Amino acid sequence: MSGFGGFLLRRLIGALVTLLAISVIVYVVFYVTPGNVAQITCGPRCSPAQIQQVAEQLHLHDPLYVRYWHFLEGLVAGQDYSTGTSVQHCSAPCLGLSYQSDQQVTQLILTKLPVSLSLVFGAMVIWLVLGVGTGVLSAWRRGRLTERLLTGVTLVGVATPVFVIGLVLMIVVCGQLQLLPFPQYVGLTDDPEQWAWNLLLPWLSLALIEAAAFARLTRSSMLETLTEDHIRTFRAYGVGERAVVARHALRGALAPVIALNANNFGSAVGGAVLTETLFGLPGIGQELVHAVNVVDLPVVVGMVLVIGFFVVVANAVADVLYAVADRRVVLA
Amino acid sequence: MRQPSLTARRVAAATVGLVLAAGAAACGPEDNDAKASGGDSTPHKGGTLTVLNANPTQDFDPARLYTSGGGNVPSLVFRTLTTRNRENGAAGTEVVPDLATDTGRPNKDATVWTYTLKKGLTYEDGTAITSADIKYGIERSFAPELSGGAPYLRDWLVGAADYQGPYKDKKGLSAIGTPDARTIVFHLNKPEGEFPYLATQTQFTPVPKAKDTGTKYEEHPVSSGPYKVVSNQNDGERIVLERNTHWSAATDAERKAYPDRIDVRSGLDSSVINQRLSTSQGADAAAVTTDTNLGPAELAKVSGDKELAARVGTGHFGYTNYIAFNPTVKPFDNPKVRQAISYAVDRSSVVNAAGGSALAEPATTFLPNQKSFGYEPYDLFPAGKAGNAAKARELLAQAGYRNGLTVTLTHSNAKDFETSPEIATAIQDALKKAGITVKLQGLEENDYSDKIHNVKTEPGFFLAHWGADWPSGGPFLAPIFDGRQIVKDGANFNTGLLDDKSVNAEIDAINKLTDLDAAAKRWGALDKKIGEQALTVPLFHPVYKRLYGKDIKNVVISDWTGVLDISQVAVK
Amino acid sequence: MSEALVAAEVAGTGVDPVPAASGARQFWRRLRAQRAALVAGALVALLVLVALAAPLLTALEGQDPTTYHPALVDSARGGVPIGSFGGIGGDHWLGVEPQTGRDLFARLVYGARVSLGVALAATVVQVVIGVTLGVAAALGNRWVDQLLSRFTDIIVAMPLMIMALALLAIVPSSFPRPVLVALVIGLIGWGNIAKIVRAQTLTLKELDYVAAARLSGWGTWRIARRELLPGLAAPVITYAALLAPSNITVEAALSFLGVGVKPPTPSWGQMLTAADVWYQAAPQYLLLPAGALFLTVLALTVLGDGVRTALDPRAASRLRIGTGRKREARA
Amino acid sequence: MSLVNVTDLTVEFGSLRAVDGLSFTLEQGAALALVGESGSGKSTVAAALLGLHRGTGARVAGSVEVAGTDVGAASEDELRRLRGAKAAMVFQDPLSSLDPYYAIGDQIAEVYRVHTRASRRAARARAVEVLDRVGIPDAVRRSRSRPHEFSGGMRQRALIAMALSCEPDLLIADEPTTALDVTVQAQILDLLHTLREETGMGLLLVTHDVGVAAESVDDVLVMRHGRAVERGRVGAVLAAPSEAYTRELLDAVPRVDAPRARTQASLASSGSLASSGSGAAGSAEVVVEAVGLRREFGRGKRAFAAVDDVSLTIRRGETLGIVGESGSGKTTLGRMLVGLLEPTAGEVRHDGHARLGVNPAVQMVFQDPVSSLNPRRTVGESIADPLRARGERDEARIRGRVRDLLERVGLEAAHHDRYPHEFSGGQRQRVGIARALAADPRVIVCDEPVSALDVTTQAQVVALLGELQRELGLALVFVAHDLAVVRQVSDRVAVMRRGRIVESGPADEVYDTPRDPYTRQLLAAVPALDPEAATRRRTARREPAAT
Repeated sequence: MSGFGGFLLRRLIGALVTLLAISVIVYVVFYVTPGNVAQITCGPRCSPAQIQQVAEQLHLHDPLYVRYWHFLEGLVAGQDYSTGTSVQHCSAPCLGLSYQSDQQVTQLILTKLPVSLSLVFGAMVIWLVLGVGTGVLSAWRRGRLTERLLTGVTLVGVATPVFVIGLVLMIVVCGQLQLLPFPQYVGLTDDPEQWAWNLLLPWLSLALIEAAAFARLTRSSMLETLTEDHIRTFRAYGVGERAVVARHALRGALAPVIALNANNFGSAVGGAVLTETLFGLPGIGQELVHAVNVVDLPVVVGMVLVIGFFVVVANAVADVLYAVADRRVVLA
Repeated sequence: MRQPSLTARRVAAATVGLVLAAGAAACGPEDNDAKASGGDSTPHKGGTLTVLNANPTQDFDPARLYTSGGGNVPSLVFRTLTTRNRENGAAGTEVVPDLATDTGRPNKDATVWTYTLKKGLTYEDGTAITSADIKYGIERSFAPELSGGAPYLRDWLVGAADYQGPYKDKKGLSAIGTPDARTIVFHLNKPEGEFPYLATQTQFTPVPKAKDTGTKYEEHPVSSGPYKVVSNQNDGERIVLERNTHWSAATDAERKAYPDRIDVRSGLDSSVINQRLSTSQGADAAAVTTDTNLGPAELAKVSGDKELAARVGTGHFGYTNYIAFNPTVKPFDNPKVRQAISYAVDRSSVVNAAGGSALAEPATTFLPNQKSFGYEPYDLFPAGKAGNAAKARELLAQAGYRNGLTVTLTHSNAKDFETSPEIATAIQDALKKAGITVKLQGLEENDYSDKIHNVKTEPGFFLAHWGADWPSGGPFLAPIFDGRQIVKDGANFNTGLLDDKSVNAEIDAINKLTDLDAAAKRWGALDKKIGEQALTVPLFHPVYKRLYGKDIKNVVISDWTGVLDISQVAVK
Repeated sequence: MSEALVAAEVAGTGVDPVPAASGARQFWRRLRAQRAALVAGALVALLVLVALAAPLLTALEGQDPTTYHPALVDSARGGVPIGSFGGIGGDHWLGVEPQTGRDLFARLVYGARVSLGVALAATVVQVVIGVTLGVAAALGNRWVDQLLSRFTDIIVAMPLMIMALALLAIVPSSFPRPVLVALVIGLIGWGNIAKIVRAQTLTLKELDYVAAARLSGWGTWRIARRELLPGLAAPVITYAALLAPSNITVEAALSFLGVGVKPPTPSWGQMLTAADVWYQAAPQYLLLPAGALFLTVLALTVLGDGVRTALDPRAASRLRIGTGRKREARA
Repeated sequence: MSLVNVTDLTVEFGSLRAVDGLSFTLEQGAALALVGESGSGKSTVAAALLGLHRGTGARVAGSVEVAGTDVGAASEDELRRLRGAKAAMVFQDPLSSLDPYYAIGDQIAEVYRVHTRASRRAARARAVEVLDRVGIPDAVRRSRSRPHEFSGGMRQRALIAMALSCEPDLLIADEPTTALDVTVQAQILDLLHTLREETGMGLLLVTHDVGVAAESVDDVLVMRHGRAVERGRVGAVLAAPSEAYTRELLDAVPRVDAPRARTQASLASSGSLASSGSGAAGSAEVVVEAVGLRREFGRGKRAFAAVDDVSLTIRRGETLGIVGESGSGKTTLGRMLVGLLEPTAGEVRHDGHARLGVNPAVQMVFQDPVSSLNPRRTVGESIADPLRARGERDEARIRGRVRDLLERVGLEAAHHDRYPHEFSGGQRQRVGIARALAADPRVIVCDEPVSALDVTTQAQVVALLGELQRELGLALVFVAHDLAVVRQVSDRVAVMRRGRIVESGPADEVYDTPRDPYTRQLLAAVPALDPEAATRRRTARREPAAT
């Protein structure tokens, strides 16, 4: 148990270091990005004096390290800010206030995160079912027509840009056939049925492409597992082919799939930007791109950290799952 | 093989010149299909109107909104001293009273403006609206925390230049007097005959001091209009408005307020918006958009479909897309070079790049082609449809560039049609025929905006555009050509760096006029006069083509905003 | 035709008849045994050829990718090409672009140059950085390894499109854009290859022949170069073969975001972005770049699979029951 | 009716004919060993008995009948009924032969249920029963463990338990002890013997080790190139082989009970023979010395010492054998001696000077002939490495020297430009030796240099090492798990266990009069070539095993 605890601790420290490093990089990169933040925040027709005031308001004149230090302070101790008429407290971990909307970044994240998570979780279920199913089937039916067909379909999936699939799906399914509503986000807690109904299409577009990758991975992993010795053992003991595949080959073949999935989940939280934009889902990715465009540094840092957090956590989970799935990894 | 995170392609980033908050802006339908829609065209009260928009109305705070005529959605919540006339076409460019009893009473030289509030005006909570609230609303727009509005108040009000708003400066703005609860007096530092136009902007809405929550006010601003804010999620991404029961139609001649509820959904992809409107299913049948044009591709489809074509609202907003020269950069210091380029431009290519003749009208004048601006047609350097390459070569030869010329055209990479790469390449292609080799310099939106509005970094040859803060020549010409508005250490819009005494004097003279028709004529003449200097090459005026749902009735599109007015729309 | 092309390509790679190249020869033999990979390889070769010969091909057509033809589009209808199938004809083999009337064939073949060039160059950058850092991490001491591995983790954890947006915005626009795009894709996409290389190097490092080389008295650098790098070739080539098509999509995505190569230089991603709204009014405008992109990614992927199979003998013997022969040899 | 009846069996993989017209029978309850070197086709035969070649692309001709089932003609269902129920197979590598994800008991139960339709609970009970039967202590609890939680010997027992679960008529054991240490091997062979006595099932044992065959079966069938060479009672064949190949094979097998052949006596001769640190100082100088070597792996709680306080000396011209089972730390020790690993404590002295890192004068020959040569470089280049590293630039001289070395180790100069995969295992090992020699070493540490080779090749390589040692005055450190080989080559022997040297001394002394109980146990476990002796020793082993 202490081994596992130690592993978690090391992972945790590593994750923190990674996230801090990411925040530094983002700070530096956006510090040198062109774009007059005060001007953008103030509006196009602000006078130089107004811009000065806004810049002071946002501490834009402070040197980079001072601003970063404030960021860290806010993260640890929270920070107070003025709305003009009153003083509010942004409690730790405070990621600061958006330059553009004056909202607390943490709150902004909390409102956007459910959307992205809904999108990615749902899509994940679909891509796992579709991808693993297709992969297993094509590995099992190796060399037959089924396999060729499935291979072809997955290749098409791999080779099609998501922005084409998404748009065409929406136009055909919602526009011409009118089978589904044009997606708009409804909270899961508000109306679960509408939630699922509205997200179905985004899920599909995101999942189809991922599913293709998973199908390919599952197939090759499956083929590799089928050559392993213990598969031979069970064949030599009269266990039927179906049971061999379902019980013994699949279990082994899924280890890399699990790892990839955990990794994918993390990056998909930030990577579903296009799907979010295309379907007008107000998630993390869409907000992030907007923030980048208006050089809204606190929002960019906050969102990137959240995405980084998911990637790091997902990677750790992948490692744990991998170890749990395959005990040999830890001991051997 | 994961798709890399993609993004907001159609992120219309902060547009320079004028952010049309929630699609504000002016104009009027030429072909009035408005009345043609629906069998029973009589509008009735009730129902929910859905607004499908690409860009959220961020900062839904009257101090921070930058609108023309008070905006579309904001104008449902915020009543102002004056407002735009809710009529189709040119009639819609007039300014009419709103909270005030008239459009303002100037003193003799138009430096003092007095307004009287109507009787019986209340907020959504039933409390009375006072002139002090209007003063406070204006004052708070000076707070750096609440930046974003138009610059006129700061420029025009006496002693306002250094005012920092009521949070830091408790003394208030002395330029605004409130002798009694219904009277408000504005003292200007120079004559401004167009002050009534300015009073249409949301900064002129009353804000009760007791309810002011500073930067948080936008989450629930106090309504003076027919609707109140029920929810405002994620900084304007979804705004739900419901009827304000304390609003009285008796005090408001402009807003019809037919629907019971208005649901504004933003952050949608523009092609999705148009697809939804054309499908017009379910709630989308009672939907409109205030910020998304039909794209050229969609137009091609719509033009072949009678049912759809009947549901397109066409409007004009005072807007000009043009090429700007910086005459301090060689070779653009030479008027012959600027003229040569004016001759060489192929406006039909440019118009096509902007979406074709249905979405853009070729422009040879800087002022928009509307009467209220004082439009006077002229074409000083006639390029014909496809550009006059021969004339251009001739001028170049005179300027000493017998063997052609290589120049750099700066443009934005943003994916909107106005300054987009497509227009730049169209110009590049046209100038090639005249022996001018154009190198393109595409900049990211923010970078572009910074560079062209900074006198130190301003390129010599770039794409620009300008829109009207209100439908008049004043806000159209003054910021661009008034020599005293050259800003050395901030955002400068006089990109031609024109500082011509006679131009400055004429601008001052026109500003004194309170007869807006007379003023318009002189703006038109001034435009032509400035045009002779060839500091800009007008390219086109955009045309708004917007779909609306099947159930939409009472479509009114003024030349002020160019889009259908939500306050007039009915869904039953 | 396609087989001949592949054969030509193979011959050009310098297959040596002496046993010195028997590894390579075996590779080609295995590769040639796969018909799909051959066809894909031929297709890739064809695409490269088309990209290289773009000026020639367009000259043959008599068009260029930048000239506007306002007369060929219907301005009143948003600029749809006049004529059937988007204005296909003798002058314009694949029709013209809506709104501008530019020649689509010319834009497509010139677009191939950018799309392929950027993707391949980016792959090279990724491989160079990934291999360098991966090997360095594996061979360095604990601290070097920690540092580089952590750095790799950071790169992997960053939302890369966002960083790409920022990076592309920072660099002055005078920098040649296609080179920049390739560099940026390369600079942000090497994380996984570094991880793979590190893991592989750690394995290789433990092999006896590396120990033997150390015993011979060679230094680390020489061992890395002579003993380790060749051993990394197989996984690196395999991964690179998968990276290349994904880089093509990344380039398309960047163009989609408006930060790819700048107009009037055509690229498929850029065409696709402009075209997606035209799918109904001018379908060929969308189908051409989409089809080209699709075919290229497909061909590269299939070729990548083929290369992997050819490099990994296990792939060839998959599903064969172990007869114990291998084990006997070990026993 | 015979239990197994194979007639004219031919198995081909592509162009390779693995089994060529083989015929044999096995009676009920009898035990037959298929003995042969690698490539003889013996394992292919075993797989063919269960029809495992079906669907793999192998071409099988001839008839195979097992327990009344015609394997060639049987339907899939019939085959499944044969597999596991009537004829069960035990594989070489017990770790990879069990599913790592499931508990051992569940795996056995699964097989049992396939053939008996028993309830889940009954199947689990059966699993515990057979695990108990094969000597797994605390079988109920251990049945819930997964394979990696078992030791190698326990896993093989578990695999045998799986085979027993359906009470088959025939047990096919394919190299069942090859991956195991010698003491464990003895236990497994004893177990097989006992089970056969108790159940009366037939046994087909596939092995490369004549000794294992002698311990376990009644009849032996010697195979070579897919054909039968000789068949007969195991005692008869071993004592008086009638075929030349069998003789050759038997001659090549090193004997643990025979004293070292004096023909291989080293330069150091008698002087150092007696030297073991006991005081009888040898005449030759010490070339490598280890003082208090310790090496730990892992950190924190997982740390363990692979080598713990080992001191030894190696003198010019002598051969030091280091023998031990897997995990005894012998390879770690070898690597520290050449400087590939740094000791955690203690030091290695080359010629009396403490040294960190490698030293070309101390070379190594590796175990795995596959991984010890870079597959992407010609053997000539590999051999030339030490020359070039030394700064030799003259290509002609390098080539000449490499040619000499190739010829010296029994290869041809023409092999210079060939790649490792073109050589056999024995040849590759010769190349490895040539590369070591190229550095003009004074000491060569051989880490299991022959354990991956067939016995006949083994003998040749061992002979080559002996020759070279005599000729060049090399000191050799011979690290191996095979007691017999070590005895054959060594002047002195050190026995390692758990990182320590438990006993050391002149080879004959250690082998003939072992002082340490562990050494005695090791020696007792080595299979004898004489079946009668094997029986005697088995009886002897049972007593300590019972404790």
